[in-house]
Amino acid sequence: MSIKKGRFTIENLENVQINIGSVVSSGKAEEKEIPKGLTPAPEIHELRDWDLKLLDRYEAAYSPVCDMCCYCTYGKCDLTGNKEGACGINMEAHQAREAMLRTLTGAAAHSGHGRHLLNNLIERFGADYPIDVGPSDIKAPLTQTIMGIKPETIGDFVPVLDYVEEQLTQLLATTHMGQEGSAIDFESKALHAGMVDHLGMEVSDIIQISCLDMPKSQEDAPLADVGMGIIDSTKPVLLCIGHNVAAVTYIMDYMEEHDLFDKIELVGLCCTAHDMTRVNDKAKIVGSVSKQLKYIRSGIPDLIIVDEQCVRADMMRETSKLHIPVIATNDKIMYGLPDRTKDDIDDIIRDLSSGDQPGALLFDYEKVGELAPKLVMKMAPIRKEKGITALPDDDEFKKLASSCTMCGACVIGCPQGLDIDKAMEAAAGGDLTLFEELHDKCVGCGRCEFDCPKSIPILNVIEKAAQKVIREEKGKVRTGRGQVGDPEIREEGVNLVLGTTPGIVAIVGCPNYPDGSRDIYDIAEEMLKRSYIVVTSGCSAMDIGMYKDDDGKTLYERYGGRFLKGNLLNTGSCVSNAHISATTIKVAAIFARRDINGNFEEIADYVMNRIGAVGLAWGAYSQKALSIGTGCNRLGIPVVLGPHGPKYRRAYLGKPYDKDKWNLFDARNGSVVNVEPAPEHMLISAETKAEVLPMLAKLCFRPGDNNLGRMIKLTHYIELSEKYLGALPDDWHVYVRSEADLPLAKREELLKKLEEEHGWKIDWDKKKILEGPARKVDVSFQPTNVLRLCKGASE
Amino acid sequence: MSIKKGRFTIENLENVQINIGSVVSSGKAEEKEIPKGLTPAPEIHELRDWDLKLLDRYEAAYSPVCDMCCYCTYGKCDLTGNKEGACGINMEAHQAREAMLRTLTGAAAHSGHGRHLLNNLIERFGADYPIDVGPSDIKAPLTQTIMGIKPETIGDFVPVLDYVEEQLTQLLATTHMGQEGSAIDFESKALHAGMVDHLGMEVSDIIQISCLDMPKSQEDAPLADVGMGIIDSTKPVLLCIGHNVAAVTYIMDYMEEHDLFDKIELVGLCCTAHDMTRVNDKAKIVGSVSKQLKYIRSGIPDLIIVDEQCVRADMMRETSKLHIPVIATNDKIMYGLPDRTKDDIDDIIRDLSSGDQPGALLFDYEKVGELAPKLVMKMAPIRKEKGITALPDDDEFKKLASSCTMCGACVIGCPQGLDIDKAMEAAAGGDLTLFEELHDKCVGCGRCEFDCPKSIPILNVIEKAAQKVIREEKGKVRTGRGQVGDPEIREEGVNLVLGTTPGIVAIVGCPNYPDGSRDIYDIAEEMLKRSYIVVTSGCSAMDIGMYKDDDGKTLYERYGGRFLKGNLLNTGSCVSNAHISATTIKVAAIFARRDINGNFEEIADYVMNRIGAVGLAWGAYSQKALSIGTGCNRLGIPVVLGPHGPKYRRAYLGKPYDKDKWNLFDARNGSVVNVEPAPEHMLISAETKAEVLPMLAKLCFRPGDNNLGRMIKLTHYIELSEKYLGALPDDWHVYVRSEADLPLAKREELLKKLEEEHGWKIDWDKKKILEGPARKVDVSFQPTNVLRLCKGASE
Amino acid sequence: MAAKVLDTTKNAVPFDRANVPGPKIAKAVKAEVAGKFISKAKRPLLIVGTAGGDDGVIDVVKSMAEKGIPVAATGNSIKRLKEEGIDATYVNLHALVSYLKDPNWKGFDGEGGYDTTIFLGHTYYYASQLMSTLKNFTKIKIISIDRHYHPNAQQSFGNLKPDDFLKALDVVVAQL
Amino acid sequence: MAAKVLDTTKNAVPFDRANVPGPKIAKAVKAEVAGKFISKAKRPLLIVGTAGGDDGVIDVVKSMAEKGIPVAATGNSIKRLKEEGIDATYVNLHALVSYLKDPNWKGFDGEGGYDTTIFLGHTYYYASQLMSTLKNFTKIKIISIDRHYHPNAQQSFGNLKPDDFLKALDVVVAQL
Ligand code: SF4
Ligand code: SF4
Ligand code: SF4
Ligand code: SF4
Ligand code: SF4
Ligand code: SF4
Ligand code: SF4
Ligand code: SF4
Repeated sequence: MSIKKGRFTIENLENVQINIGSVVSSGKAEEKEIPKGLTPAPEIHELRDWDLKLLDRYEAAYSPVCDMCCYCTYGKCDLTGNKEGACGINMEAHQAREAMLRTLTGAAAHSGHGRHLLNNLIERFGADYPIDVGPSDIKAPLTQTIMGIKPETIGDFVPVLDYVEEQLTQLLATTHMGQEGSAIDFESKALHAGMVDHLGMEVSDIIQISCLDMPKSQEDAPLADVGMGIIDSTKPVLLCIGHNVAAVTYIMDYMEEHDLFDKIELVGLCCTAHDMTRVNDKAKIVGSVSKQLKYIRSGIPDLIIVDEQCVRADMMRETSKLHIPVIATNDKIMYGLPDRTKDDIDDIIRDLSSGDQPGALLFDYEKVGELAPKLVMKMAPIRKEKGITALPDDDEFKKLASSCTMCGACVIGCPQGLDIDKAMEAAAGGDLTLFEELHDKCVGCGRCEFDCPKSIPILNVIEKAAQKVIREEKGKVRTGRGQVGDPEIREEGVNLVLGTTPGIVAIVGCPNYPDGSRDIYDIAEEMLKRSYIVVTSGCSAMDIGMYKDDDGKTLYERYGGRFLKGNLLNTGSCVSNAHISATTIKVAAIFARRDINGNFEEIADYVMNRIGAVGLAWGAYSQKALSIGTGCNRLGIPVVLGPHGPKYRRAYLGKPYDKDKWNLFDARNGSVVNVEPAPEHMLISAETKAEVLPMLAKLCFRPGDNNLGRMIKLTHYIELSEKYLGALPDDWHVYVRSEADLPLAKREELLKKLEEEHGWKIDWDKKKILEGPARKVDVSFQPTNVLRLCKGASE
Repeated sequence: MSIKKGRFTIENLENVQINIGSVVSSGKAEEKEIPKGLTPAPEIHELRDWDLKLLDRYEAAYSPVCDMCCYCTYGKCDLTGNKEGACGINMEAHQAREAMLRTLTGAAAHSGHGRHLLNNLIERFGADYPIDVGPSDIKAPLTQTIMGIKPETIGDFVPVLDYVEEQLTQLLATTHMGQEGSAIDFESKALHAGMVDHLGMEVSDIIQISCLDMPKSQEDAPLADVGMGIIDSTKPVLLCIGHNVAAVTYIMDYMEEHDLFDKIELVGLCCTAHDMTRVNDKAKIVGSVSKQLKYIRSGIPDLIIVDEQCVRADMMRETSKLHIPVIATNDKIMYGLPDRTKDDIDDIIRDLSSGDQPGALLFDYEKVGELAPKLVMKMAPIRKEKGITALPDDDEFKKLASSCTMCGACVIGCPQGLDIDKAMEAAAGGDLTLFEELHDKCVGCGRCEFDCPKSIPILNVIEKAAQKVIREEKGKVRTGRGQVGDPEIREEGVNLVLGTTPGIVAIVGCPNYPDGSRDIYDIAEEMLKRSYIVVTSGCSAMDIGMYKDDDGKTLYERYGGRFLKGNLLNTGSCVSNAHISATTIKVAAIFARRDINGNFEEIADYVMNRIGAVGLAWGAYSQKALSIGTGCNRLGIPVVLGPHGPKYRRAYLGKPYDKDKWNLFDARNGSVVNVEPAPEHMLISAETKAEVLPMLAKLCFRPGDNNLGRMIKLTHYIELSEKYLGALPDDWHVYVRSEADLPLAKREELLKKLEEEHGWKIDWDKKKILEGPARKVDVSFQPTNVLRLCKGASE
Repeated sequence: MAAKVLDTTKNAVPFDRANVPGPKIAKAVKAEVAGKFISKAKRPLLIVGTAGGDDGVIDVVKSMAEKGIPVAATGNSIKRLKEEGIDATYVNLHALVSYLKDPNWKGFDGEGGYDTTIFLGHTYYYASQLMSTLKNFTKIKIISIDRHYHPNAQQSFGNLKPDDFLKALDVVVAQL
Repeated sequence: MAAKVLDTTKNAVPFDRANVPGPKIAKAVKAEVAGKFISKAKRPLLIVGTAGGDDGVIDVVKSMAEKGIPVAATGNSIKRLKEEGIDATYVNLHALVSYLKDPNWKGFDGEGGYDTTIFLGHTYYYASQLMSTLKNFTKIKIISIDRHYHPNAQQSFGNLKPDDFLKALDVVVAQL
């Protein structure tokens, strides 16, 4: 951002000219308030020192999905074995660049969404519309921490997005041939992109919470129905897909005004669905993005409204076959459709209902609001009469299954490698169980179909075979509650830091699960039972709500929605992930009284060393998931990915065996303390649910843990390892600093092991450890990675 | 951009509060001036209608460099044969997306550069510093046409870059998995990115011309030395590489103040070199980017300053071996170096000259200005004493050449497929001619070396072998003149439109030539001799100056630098390409009196149908080249690429045989006129120089040509075809509308051919064509693709 | 030394090392096979690049033209071809490929499109990219009888030594 | 029908069709060759994924462990391995690969790094990516004796039917 000195001439005030010494060019927030802190609105290099600290301990590890680079026409270049391309970049730096570009893409998706929404909301509500996120004084923690300003109105976010866009442009520039050559600096840039992403997300969600009256830090936000089985398809079904609720709110307003919620089944898919239920709890949720193609193929939707992000690119090819008109409402997705913005609603309805046009662009949301309900009511009888669906009937099904030659081409085509061939064989023999199982593991991508030499519409076969299961897909989601409020932090902060709450596990992101959606439910349940705070959002939040206990209750019904141990919080759509990272900032501000304004490094340092929070993106596949994860990492929050994760090309892995990497300062005096590897990694993946559970527990360790906290965390780490991996973990002793860290129930047994297996000295009378631990517990230890934060020290 | 209503509280004026009805959020230009025109600051979809017209005629043709997509971890996906990936995107849309992403990257590089420069210049000169580009009223043609505003101070460009960054972010968002699904809409987005790129380039160059006192529309700008042979290596050699002259200007100021130009050889490489000579003609130019690695390997530079873009990523690996310190001055390229911004200059000099540190980051340009001259003077004796070079001596050379086993691995590794093995064999036998030839074809990428099983430093061998040739590499470049001034347009416009000037050929972009740099000189010379206006910039402008005629004169010395037929204009560095497209806008504004403000579509339509301008990016390989080309295309200017061009993945090709594609309106009455295919293509490639020359001539045809113009253009098309392809072109007759279109000298001969070969009816008495042409000449025909511009018509 | 049997399937690696497009790559074929393949085409088109005018190669172009295969002269090969009296049409390769993709294009003779394209004498990377267009967006068969292995063709020779290349071309012509 | 000879080199296409990394891909080898290759390693490491605990496969793991090859149990294979009394160390595969890349890592026994990694029982795409790390950034040999073709290994079987897979493993073990 640049400072612009200027003269203003103000309309209707002709002879007045006011000279202002210093006006920040891209907004006015700074006229009210000077940005505060050490690094307000930091440029790329301003937080680089922090990044280098992080990257020194958590080394970037690269796993190329391709050994070549094809960025420019100097190449493409073979970089196998860390060779250099024509521009001189080597494999390592290119992979770092590649991961950064994808991080940037995710950040652009969120902040592009935010900008679009902000433009729309300023137009509707005015720039002066106040921010209201609930009972919080720290309304925009990320904005305060990164920008050093405290926004009060939605208009105050304009310069924030200006900053985001400037940074994204600078970063995108560095992906050009012949720019950055260093892997580590591409990582620093990726971390910058990730941070900026969280800022963009925060803006996006805060403005919609404020203007669209979404739940504001509401622990008991209402429950919404979720699942392919909950939709009343006897009514006209209006399906909204995407992430940007702007246009859909006009539909909901129109439906309210015209009393249409009884007459039309309004359903959403993906994050738009979350936000629809946050605006109006009469809306229903079909499910996560992996249901998208499946649900379209069912033929049930009579009209589809799309906005942006995670919307299938083959929409028109699919819907036109099924005579489902599509209204595109955002210029990010236009599908080559005619722009009907200026046309008469009746004309559009005529052309779409007749099938003359498969869809239309409509940028006038008032029109969308009126047209959608009218059109869906017109379409439903037409479509229902024809009984349009892509699914085969019973006879066809049999025929299709029988026509399979078991060639296996589809299996190789399937990103999950699912045994479609075997399921076909079983189905041909009348056994549907394999397909019923496969249905949940199938991420609905449709790739298999392109490789079948018999042209079997495989996904249709799967869905047909799983009809019984699908009818039972009825769950509940607590609608997105938004931020964690300051009062909640005040209450829970102490538990988190003492460790009576063992940690925060954020289960977020996409549904590209390795082994079906049940895993995510199981993980959530296991951690909830152990009193972890489980926070969720996006597609994961939906899938967690899809399973029930024996009493028919979902996790949302069994666990409270407060920021409190053993509670399950759904923050909302993808952009609400900002509230999760923001929560850690709030703990630093409220519980530890840190000055957060423009003070990113100090806050990240605090979070990394004190707050036992870990993210899990088990089914991550989008660039946004990468970006969110990378942003968490810059803030010191570790993230775990599912087994598709290494395809992101880069992880941040610690080396527990390398003692030198685990030196911290004690802020009381600047002395160096060698600590246990906590958190052990910043970005890592795991193969299975059973592997990931103990890992989550382990990643909640922090150097700042006190005895009680460490004991509780260690208990869960050990128990989860024993339960899922069949044994004590090899490294449990590393986290023991004194006998007081040991789980009470097992103390004696563990002391014995420490003596026998690790050669520690034990005073058996006092049940005390005499020798062994790498360091002692020191209740007032103030761990930090940043020398300048130490008393008496200057870096 | 969003409109923000707001309240201002102004410092030191405590009780005054001024309410402003409508303030555009991102700047103040609009307070002075309301944006004008139909589409000021257009969003992505606002010029889509124009794009669809363009794309209907010039169909996007895709040539994947890879059959897979690896954007997200849902994949990677096999799209071979236009299959769909997991997100539903097919090959076609993905290739369009891929080309768009690379266009965006180029645009980000330019506008990121522009923003960096603008921040710097505002800091130094103040936002109120007036724009001064020379004797023009239309100072910022692209800004006026796209934004609908007329900037007067450099600060007025702040909202322009805000707009650019917002658009780039929106566009980048669309590359996320699950956004746009339509190839044609990705093309429209790419065209948008290209347009926005030209805007960013215009800002970048205008502000530097204004503030740094670069030549302002100066036809007789001084000549600068260019070539590896012109450098006086007895002096300390200070080499600046990149595109952003900001930091280097401080060095030049310091050198002027301290009278150091005699003591230090200040040389530049790539666009920074252009801009150095524009600021101070004592600076010298080493050459284009393909000389970069070669020149470093020579060991001659004693210190290297890098900024951004087209800087080798392997810089540190190369320079540290040769004890050449590197100062990085821009956060786009940081090479993992320590940030020494806050350190004492003497300390930095100590650490770098001792080799303790291979380089440093320095963001304080005052410091750079002082440090660079001091350091280079310290380095030179140290380095000269040691005689550091990577080139082998004669003995080593012989040994290296002889150790080659002729395995051919390097040839497969070379992007140009050069016959390195044969040259090695010849050199081992004492014959250097093959290497001398190879030296010019070699683009200096270094890839070959990574594949040599004998670890021969191949590039060093090439350079050593070519020392004799290199010493003779001494040329001249007319320093970048900046814009074409309004007076020049007024004078030349009529020739251009009448056709007495047959066309404008812009030879621009990078040096990835298929067959050496001489081709570009030959092309320029051929067209200059034929009275085309040849405009050039960037690396091409350097290479054109590398060759001399028998009198030892370069083209810059032989041809004037005015915007006049048969003149050769170097506009400057890459960002000065904006002036080339802007020139066509000026013709529309000044010659045709079109209102350009916020009126992009009408202007592009005018340019496409009236102005015979064509771009040639013969050695294009950067994403910037793609972006520049795409921006030209949106403005209706066709572009030709060299044979590496299809690796950009997308071209815009016309179908001359499909008559329906060549309908235009006559603006006088809206009637439809079927015209000759002119211009035939928008973006195409060619294999060789001999192929491209007639193609350039052909692409200067325009439907609006009058007889004289058409005759002259046809003459050159025919002559160039005969000269280079050995025959009349097959389609020459297509461009004949009446006998008056025929070249005078050949009129009879051609009439005969029309009669005999094409069956046209000729009145031999009057030498008139009676029947045959698809359409008649109509002097007042007003060709347009836009119905709304026709009298009496409403679209 | 015994005379080696010509095997054009050897050394079938992309001539530009990184030119690995994906799962579908050309089969390396023997010269006889290539020749037979061409002889079976209903509507073949020989696409000759600039190096198609090189000594040795041009004779093969001539032979093929004489066997009735229409010749598209791309790059600047047309000059040499005309000089040799070969009937060929100049066309830009990039443009040609987009015409080939168009079901409405009627070919050079107005009789319709082509079912098989035969590539000879091209700048390697240029031809490779334009084969990629045909491969991904058309059903047209692509056979390279050029000197270097072309993964984007359906059938191609491996990378050949200059001598073997000319020999291979002779074998191809012999099959027509 | 005559008993077919087991040929593990057939069907050597990436099990995920788009998993084509570039010019350097695994050689498909016979089971005997794989076995011999392993037996020659100085510091081999058997890396077992979750499916390494599957019936049939686990016996092979056991045999290899008994022949003195150290076993890294990744995913949640450690549970089954422990149950079978196999001496193995749990480690996360992603982390393991980064340790392997570190010249200062001393291995599980403190004796230094490994020169050969043997992959068995992994989620296909997961292992493929992590082999990619080893392939591109280390000199460590990578051999996959998993059921599916792994291009990022140096040596791999083709895609095998379950039966053939177990047979192949037996052949491998027999060579040790
Ligand atoms: S960016 Fe570098 S490595 Fe990538 S294709 Fe271009 S020259 Fe090759
Ligand atoms: S649709 Fe399902 S079964 Fe088919 S490829 Fe995708 S994940 Fe596999
Ligand atoms: S590709 Fe088709 S035929 Fe082959 S196994 Fe799959 S469903 Fe059956
Ligand atoms: S990086 Fe991706 S698109 Fe590029 S060559 Fe590799 S797989 Fe293909
Ligand atoms: S963006 Fe689509 S095609 Fe590309 S890897 Fe992701 S899912 Fe596959
Ligand atoms: S440095 Fe020259 S010879 Fe070597 S690969 Fe590059 S272009 Fe070819
Ligand atoms: S790779 Fe090395 S040994 Fe082989 S031909 Fe080239 S220079 Fe000679
Ligand atoms: S012309 Fe091309 S290579 Fe040269 S400086 Fe510009 S972008 Fe770089």
